[in-house]
Amino acid sequence: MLMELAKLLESWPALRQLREGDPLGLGKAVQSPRSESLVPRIDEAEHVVHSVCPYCAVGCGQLVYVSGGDVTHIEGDPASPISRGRLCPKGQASKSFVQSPLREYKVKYRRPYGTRWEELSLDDAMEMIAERIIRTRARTWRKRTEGGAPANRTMAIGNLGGATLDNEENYLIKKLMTGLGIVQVENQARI
Amino acid sequence: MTDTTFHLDGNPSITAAGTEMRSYYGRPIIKEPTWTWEIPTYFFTGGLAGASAVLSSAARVTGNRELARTALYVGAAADLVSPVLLISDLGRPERFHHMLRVVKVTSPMNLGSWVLLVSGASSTAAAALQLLDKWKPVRIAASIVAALAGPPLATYTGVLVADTAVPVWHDGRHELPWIFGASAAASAGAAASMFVRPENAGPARRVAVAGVLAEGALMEAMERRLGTIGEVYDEGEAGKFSRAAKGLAVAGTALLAKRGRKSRASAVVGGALVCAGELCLRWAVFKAGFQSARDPKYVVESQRRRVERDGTKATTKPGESSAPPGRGA
Amino acid sequence: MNGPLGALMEPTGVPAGWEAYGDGKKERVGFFTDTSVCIGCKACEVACKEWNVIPEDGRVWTGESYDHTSQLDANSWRHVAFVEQRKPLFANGDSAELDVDTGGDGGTGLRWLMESDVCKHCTHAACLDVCPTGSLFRTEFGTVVVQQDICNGCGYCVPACPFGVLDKRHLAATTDPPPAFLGRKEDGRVWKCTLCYDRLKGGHEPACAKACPTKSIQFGPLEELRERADARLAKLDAEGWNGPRLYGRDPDDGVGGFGAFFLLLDEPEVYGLPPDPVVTTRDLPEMWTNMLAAAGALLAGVTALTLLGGRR
Amino acid sequence: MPSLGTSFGRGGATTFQQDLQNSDCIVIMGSNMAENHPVGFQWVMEARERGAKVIHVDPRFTRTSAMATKHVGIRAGSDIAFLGGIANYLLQNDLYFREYVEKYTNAPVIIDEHFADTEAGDGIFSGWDPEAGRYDIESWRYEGMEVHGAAGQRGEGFEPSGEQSGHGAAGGGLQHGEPPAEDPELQHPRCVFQILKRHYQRYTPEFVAETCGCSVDDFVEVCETLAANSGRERTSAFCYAVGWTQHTVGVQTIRTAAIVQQLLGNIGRPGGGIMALRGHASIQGSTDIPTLFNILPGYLPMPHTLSYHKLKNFIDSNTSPTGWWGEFKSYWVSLMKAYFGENATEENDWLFDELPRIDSDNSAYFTVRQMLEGNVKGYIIAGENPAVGHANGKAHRLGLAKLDWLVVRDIVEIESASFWYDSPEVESGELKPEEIATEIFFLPAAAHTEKDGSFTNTQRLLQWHWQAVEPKEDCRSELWFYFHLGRLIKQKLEDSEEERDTLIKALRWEYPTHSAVQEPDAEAVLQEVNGWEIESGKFLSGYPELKDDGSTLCGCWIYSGCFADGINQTARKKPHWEQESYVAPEWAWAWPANRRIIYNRASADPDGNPWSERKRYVWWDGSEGKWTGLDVPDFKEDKEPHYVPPDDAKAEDAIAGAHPFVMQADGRSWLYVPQGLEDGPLPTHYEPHESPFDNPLYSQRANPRRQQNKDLAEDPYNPVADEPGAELYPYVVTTYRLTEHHTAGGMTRSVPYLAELQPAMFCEVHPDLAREVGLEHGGWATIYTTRSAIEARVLVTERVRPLTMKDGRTVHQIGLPYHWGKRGLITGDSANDLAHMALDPNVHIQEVKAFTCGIRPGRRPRGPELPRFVAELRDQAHSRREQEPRAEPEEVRDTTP
Repeated sequence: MLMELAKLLESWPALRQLREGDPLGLGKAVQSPRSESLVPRIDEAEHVVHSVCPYCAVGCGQLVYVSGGDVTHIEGDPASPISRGRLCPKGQASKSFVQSPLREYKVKYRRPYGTRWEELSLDDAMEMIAERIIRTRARTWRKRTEGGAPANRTMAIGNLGGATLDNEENYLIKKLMTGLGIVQVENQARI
Repeated sequence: MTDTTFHLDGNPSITAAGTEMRSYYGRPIIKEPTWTWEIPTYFFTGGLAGASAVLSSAARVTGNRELARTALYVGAAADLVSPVLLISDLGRPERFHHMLRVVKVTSPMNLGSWVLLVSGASSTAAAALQLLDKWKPVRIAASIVAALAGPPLATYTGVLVADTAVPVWHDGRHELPWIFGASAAASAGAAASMFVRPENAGPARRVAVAGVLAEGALMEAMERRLGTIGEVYDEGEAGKFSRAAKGLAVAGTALLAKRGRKSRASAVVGGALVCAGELCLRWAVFKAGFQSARDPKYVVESQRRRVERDGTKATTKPGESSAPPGRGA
Repeated sequence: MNGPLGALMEPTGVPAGWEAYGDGKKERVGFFTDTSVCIGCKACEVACKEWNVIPEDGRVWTGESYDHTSQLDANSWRHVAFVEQRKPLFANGDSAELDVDTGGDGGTGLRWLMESDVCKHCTHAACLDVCPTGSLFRTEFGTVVVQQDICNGCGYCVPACPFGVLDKRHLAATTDPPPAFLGRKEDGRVWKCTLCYDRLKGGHEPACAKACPTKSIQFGPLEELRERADARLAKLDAEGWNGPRLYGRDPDDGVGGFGAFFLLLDEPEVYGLPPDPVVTTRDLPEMWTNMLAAAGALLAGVTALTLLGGRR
Repeated sequence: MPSLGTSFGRGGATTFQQDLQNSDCIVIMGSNMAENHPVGFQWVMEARERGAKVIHVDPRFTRTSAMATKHVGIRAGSDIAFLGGIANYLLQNDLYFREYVEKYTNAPVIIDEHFADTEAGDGIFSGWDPEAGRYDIESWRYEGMEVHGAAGQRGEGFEPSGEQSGHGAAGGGLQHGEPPAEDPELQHPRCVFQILKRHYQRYTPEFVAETCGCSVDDFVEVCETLAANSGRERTSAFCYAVGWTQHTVGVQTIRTAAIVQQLLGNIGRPGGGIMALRGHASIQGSTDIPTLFNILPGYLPMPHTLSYHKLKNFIDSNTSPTGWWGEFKSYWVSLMKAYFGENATEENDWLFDELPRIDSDNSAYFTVRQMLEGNVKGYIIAGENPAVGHANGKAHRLGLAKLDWLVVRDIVEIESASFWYDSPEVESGELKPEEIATEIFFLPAAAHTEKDGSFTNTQRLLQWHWQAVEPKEDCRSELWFYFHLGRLIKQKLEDSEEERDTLIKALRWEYPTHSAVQEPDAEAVLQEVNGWEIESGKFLSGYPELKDDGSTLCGCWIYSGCFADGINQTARKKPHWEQESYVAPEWAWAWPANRRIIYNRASADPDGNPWSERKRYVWWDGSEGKWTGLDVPDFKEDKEPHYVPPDDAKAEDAIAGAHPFVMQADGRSWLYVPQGLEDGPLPTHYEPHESPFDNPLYSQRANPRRQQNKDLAEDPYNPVADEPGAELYPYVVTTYRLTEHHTAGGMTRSVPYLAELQPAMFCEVHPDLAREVGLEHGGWATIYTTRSAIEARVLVTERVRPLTMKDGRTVHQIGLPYHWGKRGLITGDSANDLAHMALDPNVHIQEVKAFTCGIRPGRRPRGPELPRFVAELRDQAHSRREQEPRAEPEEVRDTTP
């Protein structure tokens, strides 16, 4: 009891001011135990992943810090010869982007003439989309053009997007669409 | 939300405005204090407590027990209210005791907290013992401590506001402790006058009248010395409080001086008017600080004048020598 | 009062409280913000917010050029100022002069000043001096930090700062909320740049300096930064830039030199900075003396008025 | 871009960002680099600190201008006049790099006698067919040569499309390695050099000043600065972005810069080059491995409905006898093996007959027209927001409302998913949710931190990003979506006997998956992209190893080598400080063959020595008998500088040792482009589709070949120039991005820290204009075109200046950022709603950098008042125009030789 009191007294900054050579109480004497033992959260991350900024095409390197299955911080990767660890406001906001308050986590479905979004399971959505593609494609398939030239396509389906996607994703898109005879494949590269 | 869009003030474009700019889009350079109504009220109660303790002890010496007791109670009451006000103003009231983590001579608020602790503890102890009529030696010792702590309590608040970057406060640093001391005296005297029978209230009335006169003269002197910096005392809310303070104090003083000796009612009304006036004075000083902080011209103009007079080391232009690196780094 | 205490409080150019760290003392570090290379991208603002998990600061379109953050406050610890001017970037009108001459009319040069403002981490910091709780303290790196576990929101540092840096957070608390019995949701504490104290402890540079794409914000040992800044000023002068100057580099200024200082291209007030900031506690010994005199006068006056003269 | 592709051989930036630090002068034009590529801009600042001149030519004074040593304000859409003026200045004053021009460009080549320049055709080149609205390019050819890929197939109606020779490489195949007719002295009146000189002779400094609105002095200063900083000892670079591309003359604008850089000898050299600054993380990648209608991976052309009906024709027509395009068949067959595996055989022509065919334009804007006409039933949008990001947003939203079904995949619910209940058209009553039949699936996407994969950045660098965390709930990568979609479809069609299902059934579609959600292995896909030897399974180390017999498989030939030695080369993260030079070749992997500056053979003189010590980069090491230097030589390693190809040489072997542009059939860069472009072999100044001015050079006002939607009600145009009604839309408007936001805003309006930095839509106007129409700073303005009207806060600034043009006429320009829409933490009107859908003919890009508008103070009308307001003005303008209709030369003039 007495010991504890003594300890408490010992940790009293007003006394530490005198004992620790900080008579004005501006520095070390008033430092709290929490301040003394601060550790930056990037040093506590479970793992760090090398990544690349998802915004413009400069291609800045990013380090993604992860703890407990969540991204805890994203900052520039100093090793990158392009960006040398630097990031612009967008790149720097990447964590806030991937954790945006507006981010959607669930499939939303709007039926024809519907006036509101409905819930739908991802599996059902995939089934339905596959069905829609097959059906539309079957109905609108053109073996030949009106002029009789080979066509092997449907002009009733389009796919838009790619400039923000990975090369591997784009590869599968073009490959699948070509296989399906869907030729209206476009992305922001033109826009 | 109010319209926060910058208007061009007669300039044709934001570019022209930027070219002419003498402060950043007219935005304040320093921040207004975050303090709310509790703080000027505390300035008043703290002053009241401090000066009352002195009045009480002095009265005790002269054997004026009624005045001594009343001033003791008034002071103790004010001492009890003061920390409540201060704690209530804190952003984190539950951490009020952090004020006593340190003893910082560089922090008027810290030292003030210690003074308030001493003053409050001694005056309330004295008052309690008085009520209970016990432990006389202890009571006397407590009264003496309270009387010694009282004047610093009443005046440190002047340093508290003066030790900020607010031009009207900092530049008023010579007068503010004096003004607050005088105001404290006036309020202590006036409060005592209200509760003490006229026949025993002579010293209280004298203190009140003298306090008001001294404070009036000091305010005048300060405003005159401050020049343009001091013009906030004539403007806006500070101006209103300033005028109210003068009017109330003068009216109350006149009443106290002329009729306080005879009429209890006049003493009560006069005392109340003076107290109200002193409260307004604290509000005037308080609000003047906000106004002075809000308009960047006060910061810029006062500093520019200083720069023109003394030069500045804040900026180093090409070719100008500045101290070589090596110090403080 | 001007005696030992006054000496204790005398501005020395060396941060008070810092020496006490003894062996734990680190090289004093700071920022040199060079506005001549600032592209106004605001990465520093965002980097700071991301690292320090600072709340949003309001979505207000101000009309003040491209600046919608407006000022340093509890929720913006870096602030990029934007000032458009009809002034050429280069003063001597040589071929390097920037002008947007439209018809051979001699042209009015335009320039667009951008400056990332931040806490100055003063050598003699008023906020630190006046803080009654010791929440504000001088770290082992010579920087000035608010300890959020200590701050009780007294707000004294807010008007004490000659730069208007410190500010109380009136938004709901995101960490260490106030106890329920108080019925307050507001954070109520004061916040400002910590120069990424936790990152420094881990050996990392502050988030804003790390992000800065053009190294307008440079982090490093203060002494080294001052040397770099001197060289930079000389270079810009030689290149004929219009109005370059260092701000806060000199340890003899009113706050003993900034720990975070600047290269500006116009007067400080144009950027919203005070032209000649001083640490007001510089006058404190004098103020204490003055106050003691006033207190003495109060004691004497009240006593005298009570003793001399009748009861009535 | 076909501009770079046709000029140099590959459609990528010729250099890399870090190399900008070596420049002695950097011209940033058509780009606001400091704002939109801030981190890349550090290299410009490095150069500035080393004493380089930084010149910014732009209609607005931006954050880039603020950092430049010189800013020149020009009228939006007058870039070719400015750049052509530079070319003329260099030519007239002998300031070009003579030896480089003579040896490395096609300046000496003599052009067919039937070629007629715009100077002869009043703004139209020879070969114009007003009926078809396009050029027959036969007369543009080199003398005595057949233009490859055009002649012969014309009977089948083939259109020589710039797109197909496209971003990556001009197929360009001329018939021989060396042009048959050339004049090394550059004196022949029909040699490219003389044609070029004549073409630009009227682009005098005075003409430039009157057309662009800058001063003569400023213009001359730019020319002189460029000339002084180019040559053997010094190099200058150009940086551009969509400020050049988003015009009806976008490709030709870049082409003009390519001409200037060739004249100055700045291509393939350190500190030189043309830096194309792309705007999206993998926009280069999405053309290299395209999600575009007209090309397959590696810029291989999609088969066309009107040509090459048989594989042999197709291969022959696309194989260049010389240069690397000589191996076309290897690339093609390897791709087909990657797509169809053992189902593609020599016997079945690698399934060529089953492949889908395209028409000349199946681009996004074409698709929108088809939607509006009810021909498109289903649409999948992945990571794009046409409702805000595409020109004429209203047409897009109306189009989406006509679909049967729509799939939108994004991180947040973007306007393209929500148009049916919160678009401006719902507000105005033009759309009613209960009347829209579209079935909509919104699928949440995974972010970059939630998946493995590679982005190809603006300098052709493939950089791998590793997955950090698992995507939550229904969030999935596109890899997952398309893989499982394909798997499901294939499953359902497994037993189909339909002929149409042959190809999808033949598709190789097996990728290993991992994790609970069965995410496909992205590295497995990258391995397929890289390719391997089918027999041994050995990964290829580069495209030279590809075979045309079906023994190799490769998903994208130009990316071959990215998984060399079975190692993911794109994932290399060796810190730059551990690498020997600033080139840092061990960081990630660049196509082609990990080269960072392409055509770097040109950094040495014809003899193989560096042009100067200061500009050493790649040179011939005679003692070792090979090319060496800081980078991977863009040349056959052991081909000596004086190599002369034998007559029977083919493909790469047919390129001479002194010819650095190895993708071009003649090994030279092209000042003059005989084929590959839709709208002319030389860039010519045309006015934007919508402009307040006539063309000061020709009665042909705008690009005759631009794509228009003349009959589309949803895409009306403002009257222009001196047409009656044009006075209702008298101002030039230009749209752009801000640092704080990204494109259509889906990735930034949803981020609190970014939303607060630029919280509202605004317009930038000059005080003179503000006074003229009564706009108040901080107040509101309504900006309108014949398409729509939007409102914006007013920022009155002198950074957007009125320009004085010919005859002292003043033109006001209005700046509009385009990031806002109906959704997000911050909302606002979309600038793109104002824009039209007239396009560049080569790449089908919209012209949002220069069109016309009107502006008035106050907020826009609400509800049904809005379309009424727009329509009233439009009807007024159009009826005025009707009274004095003008016939455009492009509609009547026939210049076929």
